[in-house]
Amino acid sequence: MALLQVAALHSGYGANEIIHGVDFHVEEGEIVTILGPNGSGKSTFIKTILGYLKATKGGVTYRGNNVTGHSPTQRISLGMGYIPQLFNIFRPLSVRANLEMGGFSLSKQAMRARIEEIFDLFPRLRERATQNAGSLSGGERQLLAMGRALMPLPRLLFLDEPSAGLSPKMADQAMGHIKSVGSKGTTIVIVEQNVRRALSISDRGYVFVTGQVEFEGPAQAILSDRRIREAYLGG
Amino acid sequence: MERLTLLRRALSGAIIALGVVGFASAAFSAAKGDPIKIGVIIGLTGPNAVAGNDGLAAMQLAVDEVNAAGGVMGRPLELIVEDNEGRPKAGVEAANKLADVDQVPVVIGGYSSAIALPVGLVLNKKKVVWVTDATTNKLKTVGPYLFNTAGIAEQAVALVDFAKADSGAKTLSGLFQNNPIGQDRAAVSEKRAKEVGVEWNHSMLYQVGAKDFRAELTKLLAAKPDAILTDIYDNDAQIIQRQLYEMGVTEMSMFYSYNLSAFATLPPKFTVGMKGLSYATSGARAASFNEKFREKFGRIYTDAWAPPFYDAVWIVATAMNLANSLDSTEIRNAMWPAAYRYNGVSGLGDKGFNRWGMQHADQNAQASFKDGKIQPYFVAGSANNILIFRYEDANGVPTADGIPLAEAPSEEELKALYSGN
Amino acid sequence: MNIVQVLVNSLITSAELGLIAIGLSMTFSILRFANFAHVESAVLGAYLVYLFNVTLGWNFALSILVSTLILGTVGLALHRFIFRRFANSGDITPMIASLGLAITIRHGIQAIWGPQHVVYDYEVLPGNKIFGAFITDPQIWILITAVSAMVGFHCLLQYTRIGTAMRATAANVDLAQACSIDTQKVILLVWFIGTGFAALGGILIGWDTQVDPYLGFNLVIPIFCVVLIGGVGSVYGAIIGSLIVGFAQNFGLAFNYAPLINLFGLLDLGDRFDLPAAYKPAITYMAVVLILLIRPTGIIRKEVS
Amino acid sequence: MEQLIGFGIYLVTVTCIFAMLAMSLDLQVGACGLMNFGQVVFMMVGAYATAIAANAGINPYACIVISMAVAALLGVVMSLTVKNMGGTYWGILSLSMAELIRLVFLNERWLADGANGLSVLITIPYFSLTVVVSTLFVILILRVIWLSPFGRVIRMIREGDRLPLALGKNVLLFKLETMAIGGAIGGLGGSFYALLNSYISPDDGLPIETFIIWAMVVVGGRGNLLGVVAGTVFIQILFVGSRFLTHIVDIDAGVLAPLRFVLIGLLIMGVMMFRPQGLIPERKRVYRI
Repeated sequence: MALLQVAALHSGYGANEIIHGVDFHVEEGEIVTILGPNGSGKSTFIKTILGYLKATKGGVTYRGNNVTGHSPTQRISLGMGYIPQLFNIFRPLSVRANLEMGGFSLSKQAMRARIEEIFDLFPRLRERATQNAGSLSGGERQLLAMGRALMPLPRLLFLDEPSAGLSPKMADQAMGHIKSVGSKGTTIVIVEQNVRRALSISDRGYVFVTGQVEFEGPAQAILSDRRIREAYLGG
Repeated sequence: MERLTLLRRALSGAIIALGVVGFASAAFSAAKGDPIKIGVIIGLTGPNAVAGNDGLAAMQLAVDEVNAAGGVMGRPLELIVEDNEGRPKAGVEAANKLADVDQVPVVIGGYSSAIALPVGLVLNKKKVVWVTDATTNKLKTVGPYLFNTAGIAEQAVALVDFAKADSGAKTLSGLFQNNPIGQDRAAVSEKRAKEVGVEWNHSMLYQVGAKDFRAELTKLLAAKPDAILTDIYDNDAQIIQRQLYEMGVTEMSMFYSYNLSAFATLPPKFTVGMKGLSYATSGARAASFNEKFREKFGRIYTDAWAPPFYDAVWIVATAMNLANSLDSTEIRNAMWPAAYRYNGVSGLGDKGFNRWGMQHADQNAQASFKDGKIQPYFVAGSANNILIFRYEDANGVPTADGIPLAEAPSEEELKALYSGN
Repeated sequence: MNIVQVLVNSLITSAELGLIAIGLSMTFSILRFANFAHVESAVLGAYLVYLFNVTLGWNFALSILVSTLILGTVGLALHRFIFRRFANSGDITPMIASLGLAITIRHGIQAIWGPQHVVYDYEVLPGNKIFGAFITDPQIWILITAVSAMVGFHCLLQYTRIGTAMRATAANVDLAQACSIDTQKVILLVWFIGTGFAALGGILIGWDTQVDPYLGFNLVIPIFCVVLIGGVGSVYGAIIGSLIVGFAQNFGLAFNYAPLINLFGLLDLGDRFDLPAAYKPAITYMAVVLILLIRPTGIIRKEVS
Repeated sequence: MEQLIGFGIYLVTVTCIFAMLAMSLDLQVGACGLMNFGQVVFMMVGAYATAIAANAGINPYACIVISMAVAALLGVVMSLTVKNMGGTYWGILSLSMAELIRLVFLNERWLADGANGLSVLITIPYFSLTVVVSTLFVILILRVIWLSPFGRVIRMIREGDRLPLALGKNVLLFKLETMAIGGAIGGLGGSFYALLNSYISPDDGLPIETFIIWAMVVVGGRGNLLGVVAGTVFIQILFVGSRFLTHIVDIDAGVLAPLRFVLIGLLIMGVMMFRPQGLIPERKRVYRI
């Protein structure tokens, strides 16, 4: 059984429907990338899966539970994790407080232990533990966002454009971090515009166009398909 | 002038006698039939809510009495009450409604000049009689349908004289609310002080409705004037007095108030020795008004302008009876004789209008607080505690503005008065 | 001029403004709209104390406690029945709704208790004399409460998990939800504390002065000025804002500007240039204009996403 | 009957004047996102300009033009303080500026007789008709502005400075122009207000008036001229219509007066709760850039 199963999903903002019937699934342990041009509904789609937007039709099944009507908080507590695109850290809070918020549902002891583990994973964060998150560099913010999201040990992590606003070198580093997180057993869904970089660490990919899935297949297949690249992904 | 006063005394006596007969026969003559409606525009909500509700209560009291005494033309009098919300726009809206929809011949109300003026302008355009108790000198310019049952600002110089005579003050300061009446009071008091050779320290104008007057009071006391004139109303009076007391001023005899009744509900210790002017000066008749007010509403009024509102209703009712008509111009013409004959509860009872429809004289009684109650007060060596302002020339002869008219001025005369408009 | 008295007056003014402003600043940052009914809650709380303390004859401290808790609960009800539905309607719609609510509360109070002021069952005494200045017991209580509130809010926000969650929710609601913070619970808590605290502020101001239906109406603009001078969402900003306004109002009137206007002896234009008391309200507005022109997001610059 | 028509004409006139003020605010808020909490200052300054000019013997029509010019200039000055200030921050800043101006009118008796205000003893022929026609003209102008490229840019600014800046638009200039146009319309309304009441005082410029104009805009529907006019009519009916409660309910006037406001407050709140976008909401369009 798939970890996440989405069937014929419709959603949007008010009367303005953006997602028109998307079928989608993620298997345990996979890294899946959602690709597509600007305005194709990628972000709307994952916001619906996470419960920030209401599905108007269709359903979302996660670990066998129908979570279609759940609030974001409920879904997070079931083991979903989410790193939004730009505003993905609490800027006025210290680095440590950010991590504490990430592990809000954990007990005090578990939290302390988990923070140490995150610090071990990203040592840069330990150096900056008491600093305000707003004062971090772009790359450090990405690390913190990741660390924050990993605090409750999510089984399925959604990343909305993790390389947005990063220099190529830092974007590569970020992808490296994602891959290493994935290799430790977390299932990951990435929404990306940067095709090559994201697909290089992914198992499978979906191509969204105007709110529908235009193509679905193994990452390598998408990467090597010139037709798809030229039509939708700008080479 | 002597003859005039005598004549008026005699007339007043006759009216009082008539009044007594009227009350005696009230049981038989209570008004019947369709009520005659007159309008009221007053601040029942907003910054003037306390004064407005006091004024309205006084009017309701008068309406009850008018109706008990036979009503207007044998019919009961009824008030259509409109709230001016403390906003000029709302007052004008109410004036238009009363004039056009309810088509009342007379509207009573006012308080704040910023509302009384535009309302008066609307009502004059529509030839509806407007009886107000606002105080700005500008009321004179509005038009022939405007009457005022309280003294206007230029008449309110008595307090300076009182303070000077009583305390021998060399320097005076003022604490006034920052609105039309307060600004007028400040200007008039300062002018009068200079006329009588007293140094005017400064006028402190405070924001109505504020809760923190310590900065103003600290500065006021720091200047160390010999006496302080105040024009404070309603809820502000309570806080100001309390904050003075808390700042160690436990004896208030340096304060002279234009509106002594504002402090009447305070704990006695806040008003120890405080002096000022009382507008309900007409002896037993005023005392009886105060008593009736307390009986009917279970509280005492704190606004000095409640008695003139009571008088306004009586004058209007008398005028309507005299005119024996609901035509507003005929009622207007009867306003002068009605006020000339009527003996009021405010301003010594003498409510005669001058040619402008303003009070020909302004009479206040000197009073002071004793055990939290307002008592008549006499300046040392004086047997008289009534202060009268009358428009006079240098020889003490009343000028045209200082003469109460027993009959309405002619149309030509009125036209000439307002020709500037 | 008695400078100590001016100083004491400044502190009291600041504390009175600050008491209500602290709650407003916190709720503003999380609810994200200008709640004009906040200050009316303060007045309602003050009237409830009058009801308990004077009409029903309860103990004063008990009245304050019960009234504060009731108003906190009223805050929850306001959220549940009115403001919750504005979650996705931006900041202007709930602001106008709160304006309607403020009008309703203010005049509801007048309909029940009348326009005349009421006072608590408390004996007013001349203030205690300290260094030549007078300060009364209620004023000391106001200062104590304001300082405790400041410390309490600081500890709540900095050292407790729920406080950090409040700051997190204020900074980024979506992300807070992604952290499995129950933001609905946080918002309820903010309503409870914010409204309850407004009530406490209103009660103390009522105790120090008096209670009338327009208490809030006359305070609402100064308090919004204080909050925005300080910076929305910052408790410290609210404190600094109220100190600025309190000191400016009192010292602004007390000061003789003659030396300044005479350019410190270069000119001789007169020996007294005081700010007329009529311009006292202008001091707050001048402070708003000057400070916001220099720092467009208030003195404490919050890094909000 | 004649008098009832007179009352109708008065209501139409005063509603038109406030519709102008509301549309002026809507241009700033609904279109450009400028949270002007000092809107009433345009009316007050416009009315005072007319009063002062009229007392100096200037032709009534010239007075109206002067009012518009002065208020437009004030709009420009106010816009200079916007910079990149957040909505409510500038809201309080604009309120403060409006109150400072009102305090000057209130306290400087040499300028405009302080709290006593100024009488305006001039009239123009067919006054009410002039007001109605002017209102229609304002609606037309604002409609044209709304559909013009200028209108599109200021609506873009409403959603944030970033996009228009990225497109190379001088955001501050657009805000300045919006405030100047808004000010001129507000000044026109103010001039008519002074002529209607024959009087203007600082009490006409209290902040409460701004909040009532805000209620008109938001209750009616931001960003929709028809909605704003509907909101003005609605609020006006609330305030005037509720006066007729006196004829229906027989309770003491001192209690009825605050209850009338309880009703007004509840209705404003109710409209917001059940029609959060206003009575006639803005129709959102999608523009391709």
